[in-house]
Amino acid sequence: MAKNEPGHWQLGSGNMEKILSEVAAHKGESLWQDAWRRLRRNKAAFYSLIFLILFAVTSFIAPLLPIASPMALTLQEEPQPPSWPWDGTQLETQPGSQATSSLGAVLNNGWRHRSTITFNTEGDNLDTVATELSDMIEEVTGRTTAINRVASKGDKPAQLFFGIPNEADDTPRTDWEKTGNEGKVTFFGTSAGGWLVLDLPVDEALFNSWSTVVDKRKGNFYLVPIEGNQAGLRYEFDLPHPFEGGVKGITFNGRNLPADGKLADLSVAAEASDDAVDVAPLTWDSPEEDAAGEAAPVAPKGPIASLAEAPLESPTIHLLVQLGETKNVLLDGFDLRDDTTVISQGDSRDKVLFFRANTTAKEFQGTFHQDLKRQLDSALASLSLADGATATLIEVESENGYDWDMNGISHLMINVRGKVFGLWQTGNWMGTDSKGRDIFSRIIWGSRTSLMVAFWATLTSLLIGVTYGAFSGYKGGKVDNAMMRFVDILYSLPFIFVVIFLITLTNEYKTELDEFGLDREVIFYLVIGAIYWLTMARVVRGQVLSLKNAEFIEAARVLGASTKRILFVHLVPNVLSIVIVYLTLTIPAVMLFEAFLSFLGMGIEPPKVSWGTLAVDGTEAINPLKIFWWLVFFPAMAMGSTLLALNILGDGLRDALDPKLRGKD
Amino acid sequence: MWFAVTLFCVVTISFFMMRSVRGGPFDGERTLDPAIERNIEARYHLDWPLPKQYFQYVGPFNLDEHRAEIFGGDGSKVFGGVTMLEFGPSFKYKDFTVDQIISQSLPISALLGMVAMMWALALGVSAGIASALKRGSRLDLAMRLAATGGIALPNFVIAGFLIIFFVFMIPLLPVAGWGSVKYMLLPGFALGAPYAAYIARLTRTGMLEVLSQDHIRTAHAKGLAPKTVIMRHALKGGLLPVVSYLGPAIAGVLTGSLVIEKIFKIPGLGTHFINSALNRDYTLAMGVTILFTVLIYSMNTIVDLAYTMLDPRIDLEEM
Amino acid sequence: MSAPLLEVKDLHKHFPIGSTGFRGLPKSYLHAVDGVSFNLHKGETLGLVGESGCGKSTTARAVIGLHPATSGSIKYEGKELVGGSTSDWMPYRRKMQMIFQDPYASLDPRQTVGSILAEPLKVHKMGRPNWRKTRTMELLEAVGLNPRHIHRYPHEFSGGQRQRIGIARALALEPDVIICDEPVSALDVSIQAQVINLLQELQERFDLAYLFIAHDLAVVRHICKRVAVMYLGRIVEIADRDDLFADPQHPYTRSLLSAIPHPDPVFERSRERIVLQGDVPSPLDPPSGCSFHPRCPEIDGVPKDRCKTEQPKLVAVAGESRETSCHLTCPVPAR
Amino acid sequence: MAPFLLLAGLFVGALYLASSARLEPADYTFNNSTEVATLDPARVTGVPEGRIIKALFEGLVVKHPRTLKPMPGMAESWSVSEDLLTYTFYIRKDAKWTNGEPVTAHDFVYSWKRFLKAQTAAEYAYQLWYVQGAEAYTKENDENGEPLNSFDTVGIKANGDYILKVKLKSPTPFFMDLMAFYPMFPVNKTNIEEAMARWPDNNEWEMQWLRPENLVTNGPFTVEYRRVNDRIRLKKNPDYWDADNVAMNTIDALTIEQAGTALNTYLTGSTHMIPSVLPNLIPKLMPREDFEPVAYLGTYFYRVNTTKPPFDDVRVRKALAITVNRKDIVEKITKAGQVPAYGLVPPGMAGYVPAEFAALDPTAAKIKARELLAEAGYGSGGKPFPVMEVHYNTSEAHRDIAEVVAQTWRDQLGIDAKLQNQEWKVYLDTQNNLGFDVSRSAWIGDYPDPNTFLDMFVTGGENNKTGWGNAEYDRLITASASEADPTARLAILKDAEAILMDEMPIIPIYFYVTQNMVAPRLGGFYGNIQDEHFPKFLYWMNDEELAAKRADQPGAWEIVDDVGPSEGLYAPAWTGPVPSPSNN
Repeated sequence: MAKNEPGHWQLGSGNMEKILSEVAAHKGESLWQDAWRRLRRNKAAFYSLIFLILFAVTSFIAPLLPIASPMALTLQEEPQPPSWPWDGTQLETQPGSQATSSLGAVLNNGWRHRSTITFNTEGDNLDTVATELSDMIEEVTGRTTAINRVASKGDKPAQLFFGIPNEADDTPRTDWEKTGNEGKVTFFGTSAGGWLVLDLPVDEALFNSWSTVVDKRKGNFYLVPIEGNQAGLRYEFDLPHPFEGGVKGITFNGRNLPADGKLADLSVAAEASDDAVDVAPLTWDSPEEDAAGEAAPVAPKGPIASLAEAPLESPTIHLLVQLGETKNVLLDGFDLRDDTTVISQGDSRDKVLFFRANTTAKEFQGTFHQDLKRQLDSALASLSLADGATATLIEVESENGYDWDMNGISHLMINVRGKVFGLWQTGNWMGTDSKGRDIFSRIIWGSRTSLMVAFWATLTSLLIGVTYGAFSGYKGGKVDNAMMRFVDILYSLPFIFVVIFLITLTNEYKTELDEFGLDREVIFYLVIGAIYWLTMARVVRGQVLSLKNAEFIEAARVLGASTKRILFVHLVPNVLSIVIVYLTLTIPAVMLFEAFLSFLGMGIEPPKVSWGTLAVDGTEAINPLKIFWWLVFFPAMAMGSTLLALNILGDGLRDALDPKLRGKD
Repeated sequence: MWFAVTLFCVVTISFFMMRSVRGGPFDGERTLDPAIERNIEARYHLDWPLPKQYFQYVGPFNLDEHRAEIFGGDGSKVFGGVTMLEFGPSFKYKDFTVDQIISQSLPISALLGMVAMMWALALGVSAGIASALKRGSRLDLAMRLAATGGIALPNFVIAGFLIIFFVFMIPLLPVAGWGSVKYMLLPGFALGAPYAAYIARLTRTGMLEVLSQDHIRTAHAKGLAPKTVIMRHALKGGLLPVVSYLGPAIAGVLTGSLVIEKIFKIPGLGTHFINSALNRDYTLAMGVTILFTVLIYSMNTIVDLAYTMLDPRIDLEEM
Repeated sequence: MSAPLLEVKDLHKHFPIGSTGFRGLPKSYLHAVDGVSFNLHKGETLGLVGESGCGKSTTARAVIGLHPATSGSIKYEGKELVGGSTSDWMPYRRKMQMIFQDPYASLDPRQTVGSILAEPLKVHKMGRPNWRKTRTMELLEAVGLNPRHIHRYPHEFSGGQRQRIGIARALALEPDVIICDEPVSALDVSIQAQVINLLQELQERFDLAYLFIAHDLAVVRHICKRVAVMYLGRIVEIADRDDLFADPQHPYTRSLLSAIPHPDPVFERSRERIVLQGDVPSPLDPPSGCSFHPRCPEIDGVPKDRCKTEQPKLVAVAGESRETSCHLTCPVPAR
Repeated sequence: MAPFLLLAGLFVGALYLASSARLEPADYTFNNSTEVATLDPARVTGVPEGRIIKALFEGLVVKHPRTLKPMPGMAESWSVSEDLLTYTFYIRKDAKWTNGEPVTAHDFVYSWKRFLKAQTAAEYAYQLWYVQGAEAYTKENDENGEPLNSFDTVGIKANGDYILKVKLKSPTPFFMDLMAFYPMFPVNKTNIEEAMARWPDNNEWEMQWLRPENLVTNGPFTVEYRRVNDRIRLKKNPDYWDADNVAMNTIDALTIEQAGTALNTYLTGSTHMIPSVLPNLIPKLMPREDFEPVAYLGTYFYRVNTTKPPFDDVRVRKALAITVNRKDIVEKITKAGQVPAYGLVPPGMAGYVPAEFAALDPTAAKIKARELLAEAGYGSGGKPFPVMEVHYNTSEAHRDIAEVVAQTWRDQLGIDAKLQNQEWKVYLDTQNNLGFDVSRSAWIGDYPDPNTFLDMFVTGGENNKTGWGNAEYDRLITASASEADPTARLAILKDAEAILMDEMPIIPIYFYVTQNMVAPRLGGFYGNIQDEHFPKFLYWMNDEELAAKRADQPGAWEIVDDVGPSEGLYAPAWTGPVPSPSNN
């Protein structure tokens, strides 16, 4: 008898093909189809599944959602309760209001930003075009650039990289200073085209210019009431008045004057301080200065009093100016409308763009690019190039960097968010924590970490735990004993030392691990998984022990089925129900363990957030003096509902996969 | 025999792992003068090469010839080592040996753990059975909701609310501390809650599994009263997963009560598990590790025995 | 007579108790099978009877390789199987198959009938999937089930139907020997007959040899050609069916046979029944000498010294194809 | 069922056992935050240990609870020589150890010898190095750790039984403060030597002599009961020389680490004093009469690793330092009225004018900092500033501040500042090995003198941990030690601090305040700069005194429940004028 020859017994009536096709037609469903059908009929489980899927999607598309920054700090004394009504907020919320931290804050705190201009030019014009473009940018941003020539990189279209500001914030200069990396311009080019990499910071100069402008122009200053009870500083220039609105805050000799203090207070203070400090040697390091004047707005000392008659030759006065209704400085800036003026000081470093902006812009990035493109296009068109050559702009792209290591998809989502929602974002529907961060946003962003932890730990405990436990239980005897003792040993090791040890180890081999694409986070997840597969192994082993002498297993052995086959075809499916239940129990445990590790300082680092850290942050929220219920309630709800859904789904799945219940829904 | 091997492996691995972790027991905010530091290290043998320290720790050897001359005493016996059940002096709590610390805190933890397990078993098993019998009913749903709450809510949250409710709103129970029975109720419950939830889930699952099996059908068919069927036949098989869970759970309750111990200020063992590691109190950490190993091992052995008792299909000889 | 298909000689199976010195128990052995020998020829049915716990099932499991034999020899067509590795056994898996006692436990609840029956074919890499499928249905038909039911799960069948599935699984590999481990004892009487008939029908059709284990003597009498009687891990008597039932030689066999009710009520009432005293001794600590001597009715409570001290050997009775092991009834070994 | 019954049986038995041994509530219960390392005065460092040791032992002097002026303790009186170098203490003759022995000058000689000996491994030994020859006695040892010098070389001499003469290396204005500092408290020689004789094995005597049943003390209290991580029960010592003026009969020191739990126990009246509160609740607590933070001798600052570019550039350090918005931090994070720090030395040191750098408002600071960075070659037109890490140890408060600081640097300076959180011991290791960029630190002064802060940063000092060194600074610190004129000395120290603030190896953030919550009725407990409270002065006010106290406090303060005996527990005699030490 040849080894694998099909049987030669004559069996049956021989018309099996017909029956087979007949059966196939009425075959009904496979186990999985059937399970799916039954799962769908089990309403609770089905809705749980939908909920979980939605949740996972939400967590994935967090960058796309118009929610507040999960990490931008707005310091406040106490956590703020949920804000009602539950409508969204706009970027223009008054500075200092605790209601929101804006998208601008999101961007300021996290996203950085770089744009690329790709253009094509013919002939030996690359130099000209690049210079022109950089001048152009210099003009609109007030930046100086320097171009370094580098050898050609082939015939690709030229690209100009430069940093751009994100959008206007309520303190208009801040964003200008935020972006960009280095004032280094690299240029690769040939006559046929090339790369121009222009990488410039868009910071600092503006502010410096402000001071310089004020200093040099020596305008006239006087205190005026602005908008009712707000005091401000007005000044007159012989230049066109570059902005409207009011003075938000002023710095006088490096001393902060209250920006929103009442005029009355100021004047009272002015009268009261007869012993006004002489302004003569006003320098940065004036020894008389201290923080007191700043800390106590009711009792400002001399400098304010002397402000009104401050001599014009006072050396440094810094103004922080509020740009009225400004929403999007850039947009208007690039429109170069009549009321937007560029003040040039002659020295390119001091080129300043002043805006007057009354429009409410809806977009911030997409439109900016369009406008920039238009601008640059016309700039190029107006160039007179040698030999009738042309320069055409190909594309303006933008690229984001983020302090959290975000991947390309997240960047993309950020961009889309900007296009779709503009500056709109949700209010503090679930309150804020003591540092003004939106709980809602933190829950959503935190779910990313927590779900990752749950995923990895579950995967490890499934793969290792189930296999290990089933094998150990099935083999029995000495093998089982040895394998289980190994589990005991691992289980008994003090996990804190294990964690510290592993973290130390991974820190030492950071670079090597990076090459394998393993960063600390992934290792952290694996460490948790490595701790949690032990229990799974024990449980599975216990079940297998009780199953392995069942006759159907013996039958399989009599048939000559391999150990592997018996394990994975017979044993594992039959312990699946308990495995599923254990998984639904493991996931919350893992999440809390992550919290515990974070609590001990071995977990994720701020500004990253996870549900675990939220739970730990909530610990202090319950106390007899004041219950900050929202710090506990919402994270607990998020976690609870997810886990409830997981449990129901687990039960449903188990039932659905149980053939005994087939057809008995 | 296996036990000795396990213990030996745990002791050895833990010992060397602890020493390889950064930071030492006597590092503090203030850096010590070298002369002082040298003497502290000498006092606890930390100036020795690691293998020598290890052998001294495992004992029973006296590798310390000069100690007596320096520190007084006759030096006839330096701490006997683990084999003599002497775990040495605690590095952090200098007035106590590890043995003393453990013997002070273990009974407290054991008692707390027992209260917690009573809560957990009483609530968990009954809820699980009820839930399995009334499968799909509102009772079932409510039980499962409660169980999910128990699992999802960190126990410090539960503890916090319990305190607010039973201490501040209805002043029934003491807020923290250790003493009479009323001190144990809240921490016991808070500690047991997640376990109760686990047990309820496991019981429910196990019961459902068993209830759908043929021998239960047979038992019903025989005309046995439903109660008898459940208590005699179903419960035995249905509690199997619970039993296998109990081993680690009891060890966990005894040793993992750090948070509850802190919130209710209970001088138990759980705190030492974490704090000894954080303090790099090597001897104490080793002591609790060994204790934990013994606990885990004996619990698992008991579970294995219970398994064979509950499920005759498992042959003892195969284990 | 042709060479036996299956030749079992002096088979021993001991289970260690407290095998690892675990928890301080002294190491001891359970002598489940203690020197069993028999031959099985092609197309023959050998019955193996005895009380529960006498080692019938263990013998069966040792023969099929589920519990590796401690010592002794199992030869299939002259090839030694004891001590063989898994791969050594592999070819003989196709020659020897087994039908299990409990039709509820012997089928994987999470597999359809189709995949249960296809599994042996798959394991032995026989045929292509499509062929396997039709083969599965043919097998179902061969055991008298509706081939349309291949997508059903075991729990959707009755006990008798399940046992038929178990038989079909055993047939799938077209074995020469099938070990039936009390295949009908878990079934209703009416179903038992059907299954027995099916087994006989299949035997004729495929020339199968059965090692048929049962404690029901009526069933054995019906189906077996030869019968072996086991007591406490040993065969005490082995003979052709008719010889055995007509004239049992071993006291234990006699007592067993006397338990069979006779259809004639008159005869039944007058019939002498041998009722054994005491319980079956523990196999952990078997009696010395003849293991049956503490309960033996023949020696009238005054056991002969030989019975107490010397273990009787299985010896052929002169003139018959019978072997028996008793100092009393067979004092002179036939030579 | 059987196992359940068994369990239940065990359970009932255990409950019975547990409910037996119980302690009556103490007269005064406070939270000591953590388990004390040891009761041996020579070997402790921590504040919690100090709270206990101040109850068990008594040094030459104690401090007045309100003014912190030295008051007679074991020394009835004392005198200082003209050159401020020799202190003579006249030990009181009615002081006894609990074993009946009188307290003599020899006890101090014995204790201080033990304290200074390197083998004792007293972490605070350097506090006595102001005494002539003491430093050499500790530091110069043979290979077995035995001191090379005889103790005769050290300026500590007993002149008869009741006169103790201490000769200092140089004038030390804060020497009397040190004499009230708990590591200098005496221990009983018989106590230790008996233990050594009884438990020679295993050096067990090191633990045995401190057991409640063996410990011999000379202070107002003795140990009655002790359980790890639970409590230390102190009992009034009837043999104490001033026992008549000790009010509390029993004191419980608890070890509650969790601030929330401590608050709960306080609010339910089961503790009467807790030394810290939850930051989130401070706005709620500020109006209460029982929460009154006062300035505390401690500074919260960031160390900068001056050995690592770019932080080796003083301009970079300055830029980082001036940008931190301290006002925001103290108002929105710490909230208890902490003082923004622009120098190292906290305010409140008598006669000392701190040298602070100028505080700038955020905008000005930003401009200035950017200029500084640009000068150093970073920022626009220069090198990119490398990614830096703000290093801190695990604690919510530290994390909050680090987040704010890092965000400020990101926003204001465009520096990519990341957080690096480490578990305490790893954190210390990192700090000691200069493995950080910027690292959170704090320093609590041991005595109210700028020196306790400033001598930290001498070149190569153990607690320097910044890699910074400055010859002029070292010279000034050394010079200050030998300067006899207090005013001149403080001026020198101010110059030193000015160098520190010019070079900025550290970034001061804020000065600490105490955060005690104290039962309103508790008397003898005053907020003071060292947060120093000798238990012997504590008592319970009766209703009149409490009413008088409340009448004195601002009306806006919230009155809270006054736990404690309404009839009071002893109005002490010391409330009168402070006895001035005889200063010949």
